[in-house]
Amino acid sequence: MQTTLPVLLTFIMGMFMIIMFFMPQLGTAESLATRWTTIIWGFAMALGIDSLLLNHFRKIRKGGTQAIHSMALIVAFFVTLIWGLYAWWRYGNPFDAQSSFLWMFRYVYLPLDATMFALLAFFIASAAYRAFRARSMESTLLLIAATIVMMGRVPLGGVIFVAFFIAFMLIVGVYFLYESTKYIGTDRWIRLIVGLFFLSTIVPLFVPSFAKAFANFIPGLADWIMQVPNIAGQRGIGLGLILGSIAFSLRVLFGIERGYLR
Amino acid sequence: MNLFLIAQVFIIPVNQPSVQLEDGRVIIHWSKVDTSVTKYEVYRKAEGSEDVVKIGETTDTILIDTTLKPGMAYLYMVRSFGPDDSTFVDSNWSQPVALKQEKQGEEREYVLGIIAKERFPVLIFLLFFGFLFFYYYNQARMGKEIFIRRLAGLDAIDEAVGRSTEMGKPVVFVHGLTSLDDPNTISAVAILKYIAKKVAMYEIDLIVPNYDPLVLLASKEAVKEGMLEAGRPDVYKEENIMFLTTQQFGYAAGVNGILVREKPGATFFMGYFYAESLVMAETAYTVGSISIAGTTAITQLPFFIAACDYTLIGEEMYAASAYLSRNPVEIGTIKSEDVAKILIIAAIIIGSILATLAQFGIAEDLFNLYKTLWTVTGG
Amino acid sequence: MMDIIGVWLAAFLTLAIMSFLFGDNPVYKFVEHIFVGASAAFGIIVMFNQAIWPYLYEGFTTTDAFLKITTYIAIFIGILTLFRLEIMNYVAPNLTWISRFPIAFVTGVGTGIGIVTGIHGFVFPQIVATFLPLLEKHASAIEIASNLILVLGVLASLYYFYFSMEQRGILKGITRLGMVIIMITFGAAFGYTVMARVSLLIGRIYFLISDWLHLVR
Amino acid sequence: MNRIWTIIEKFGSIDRRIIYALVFLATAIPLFFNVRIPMPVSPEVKSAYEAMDKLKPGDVILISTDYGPSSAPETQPMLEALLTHAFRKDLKVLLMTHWRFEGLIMGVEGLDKIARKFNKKYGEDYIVLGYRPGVTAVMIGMAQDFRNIFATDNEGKSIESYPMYKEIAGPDGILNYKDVALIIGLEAGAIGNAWIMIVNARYGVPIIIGTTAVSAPDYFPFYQSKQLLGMLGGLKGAADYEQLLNITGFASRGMVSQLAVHALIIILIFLGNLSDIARRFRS
Repeated sequence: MQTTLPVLLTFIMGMFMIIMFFMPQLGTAESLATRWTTIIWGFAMALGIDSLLLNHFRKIRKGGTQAIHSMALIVAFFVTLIWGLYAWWRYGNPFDAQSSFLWMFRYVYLPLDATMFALLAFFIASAAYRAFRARSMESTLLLIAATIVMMGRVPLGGVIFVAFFIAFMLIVGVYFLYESTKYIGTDRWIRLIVGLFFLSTIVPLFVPSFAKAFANFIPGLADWIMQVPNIAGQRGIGLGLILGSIAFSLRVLFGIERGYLR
Repeated sequence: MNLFLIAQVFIIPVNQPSVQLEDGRVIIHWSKVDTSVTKYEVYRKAEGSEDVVKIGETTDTILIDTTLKPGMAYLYMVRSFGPDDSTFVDSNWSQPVALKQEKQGEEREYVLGIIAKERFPVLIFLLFFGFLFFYYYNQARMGKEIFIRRLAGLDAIDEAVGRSTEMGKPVVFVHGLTSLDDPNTISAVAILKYIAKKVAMYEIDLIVPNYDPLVLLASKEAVKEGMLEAGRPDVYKEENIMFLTTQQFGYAAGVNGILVREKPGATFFMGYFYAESLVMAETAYTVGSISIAGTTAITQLPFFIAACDYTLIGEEMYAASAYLSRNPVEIGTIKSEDVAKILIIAAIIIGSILATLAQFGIAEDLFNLYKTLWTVTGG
Repeated sequence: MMDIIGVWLAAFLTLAIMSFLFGDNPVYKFVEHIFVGASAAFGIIVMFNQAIWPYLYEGFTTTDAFLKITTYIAIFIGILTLFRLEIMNYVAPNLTWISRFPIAFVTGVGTGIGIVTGIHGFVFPQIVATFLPLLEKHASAIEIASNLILVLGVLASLYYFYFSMEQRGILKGITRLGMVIIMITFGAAFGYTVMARVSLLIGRIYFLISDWLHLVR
Repeated sequence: MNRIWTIIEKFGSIDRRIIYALVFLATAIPLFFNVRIPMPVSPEVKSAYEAMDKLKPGDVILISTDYGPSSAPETQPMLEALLTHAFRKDLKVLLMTHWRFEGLIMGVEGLDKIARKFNKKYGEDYIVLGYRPGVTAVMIGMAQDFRNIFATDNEGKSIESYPMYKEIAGPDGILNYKDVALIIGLEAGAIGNAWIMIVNARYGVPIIIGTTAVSAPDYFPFYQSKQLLGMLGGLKGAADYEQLLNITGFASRGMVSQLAVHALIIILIFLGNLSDIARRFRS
């Protein structure tokens, strides 16, 4: 009973929403769903506060330096809550233009939120440095697509891209030529040819008009990647995951999948 | 005659008139805003056209238009005249009304009397998918084995929990930001239960910071039940399934704090993530944890792929709970997704071929017909 | 005056969060706890102010009977969540299972609506959008190639998720093509985001050197 | 030679803290200098500039700041550049928002800053109308009379009480869209659509949109169909506008930071791959 009844409720609600969707004359199913979930969410918030505060009261009781931090958390929670409620009562709306709650929003909440968000600029650099290594075909494609799009979006990006293209080909080419001196016979010839191939790719770039055309080509290429392969990939993944979500949702509605509940 | 010209504004114009369709007539109604008005004239135009027709004048604030053509949408406007007959001012155009419409003002047709016509293709698709679903469900129940290829990300879960045990470190499970009404989160809770079972066997801590109170509720239930099923209800610690905050970056800050202080051996990111994904995944990397991510958020997948050891991409996330359960009946239903995929592929190939032929003037009608079959309208 | 205090406070908080980059430290830990506490309360205020209270108010005052009834149903289901409060573990431990009803309710509503809106809003429009001509009379070579790559890319990346078959031979080739398209997608999405993230950092640093230190104006 | 390769191999394991420091410096240093990368101005920004430039002193522009702090790094420079242009030309500015409190904070901040620079006075050269709920209802209500919606300004005073009101309201004493020469919508979301589809389509007021790089593609079709006189997209759009005004503002310097960080990331990727190659060849 402790499982069957909830599963039955899931089934009934799911079917109700599906029927409502096909009979829009009854009302908008989506807005009803949002309304319901939001109100229930409001009550469930009591559990959230319960969990957060009790956890930190426990930590305060344990003592140590953690107690200070937990105390700060609880004080911050109540100061914000009471301030917000007071402003709501005093100005009719906590976010009224005159409301003092905006001070707290502007000078406490906003810098914290924005700085946490801004940390992404650092992490994106370190993640790119670590992950974009040409170790397999997959990671090479990831690397190439990312660098082209990245450089296609800033002024002079194409020029920088060309500069690094030349530097990379030069280093690899010279390395092969150097290696070839250590070998004899076919091994030497292979390395010599490979080295010369890499070097030859940069020769046309010494013609200024060609180098310029190549640099100007990068932003267009970046746009093309965003509009063609990127859209194709997103659409393919998207279609697959909707099908997956339908099958998963049917498993949930018919009680075949109960892992989330029991 | 330019209707938008206002000679002298001594009168306050009528607001937008309200229009109502009743028995094939339109009732145009407006409220009196200026007492100095001597008469009103009502004008009409068809939607998308600029031909304005005067349909009558009155001193009242209501007028009935009986000269409508079905299938056309009309807009109405009221011109108020001042005392000297040459001073007038126009209202805004009304909402469009069309003869076929119902009272609510939306055009609607029905199939079988009750099902909205524009949504009927969705019903066909759903019934078809439902048929496939139950067909393979029954096949699996009757003992037909259905093959599922290996999913590296899911096999790695056991490995990650195992490694965490060897190192004597806790396991952290991070939820995404959507609530329990998102199938992605429901799937994540099912995965959480599987992890709870594994963790209970090895007696290490499982820490679950939460963003959404409803997910908190489900997580408590799932972890408790998982540990009960593993025969170790004593391992369950209520305080480890904790709530943090409902704000995106506050949550990320809290999770980062947990990651750097608990130094988990394995971290799982499961659910629907937004920009905070990389903040947390990079932190997990820096503390030396194995991290496994799973999300259907296409925009965040690149960051998980860059920062995590294993990533469940899109649909794999939904197959996860069936795959992990090793229950042949659940696995069987995955086959229905695959068959639907083949059908969509076929539909796109046919569509493209028809589109190509239509370019060269061959069977254009067929292409248009085929296209309408797949078009659902009405938001 | 309040603004000057505010700017200094904001600068302190900004630097405290940034200090996390160089490892955990007591200042970050302290600010992180404040952030979690304050944002939890902030979230409650925002959510109640902008969504829950308007919904409840509308539900109580409306003359629409259906809306009224559904509001009361939601409130009733909402109250059931309270059976999972920690105090219930002591008061009524064998009733905590009642809190499964709200879980079941929300899951049912969410999956039900998700199934139909997914088909309606994504599957059909995206399929129609892929009906592209593979050859055109007056198109350039690039346009034709783009259409071909788009159609094949969608098919291959969808096929990549075909689970119930071992991929061999030509099928393995298609899966491989799917992987190529997916990787380009991810690479492009990564590269595309860098600029927006750097903009955010510029915003923060500009706050520090301009609003706070007045080094630049 | 071997020693060189050993050094190159080390490029593959640069400590993340060094990377963080480099990112910080690459972002911060350009902000201190008045440098600008000359770049071709996008045509849509140029037409926005020309639309503003055509206005005569005393003409009224209505700016709607419909964005919050999270998109401010991109949209705030647009606001500042457009206001600079407006005050240079002695236009009268009305500011409003559809975004509750965030939009107001950002709008007032930008307006105060630029007005101070040009010595403009509140009530004489600009008025902050503030926020009212109900996006389309507000827009439609304003068509008749701004006082229907904004009877009082952001500070709670009647808008008629300001000397600027009489100047801009014209002989009929009613302020509505007919008195507005140009609307500028700075948008982080979809409210710009309502400005275009309601106010431009119904009342014929010309519109310029400034938006984040992410939303720019959504508005571009309106520019192509001439429903927008011009548009500014992302930091690049703001930098273009600054270039046309010949000032080196936040956006221009920001573009240098962008370039520096992008270049840094590509250098890092380059070094990482170089070290990988070195390792593979040696083993």
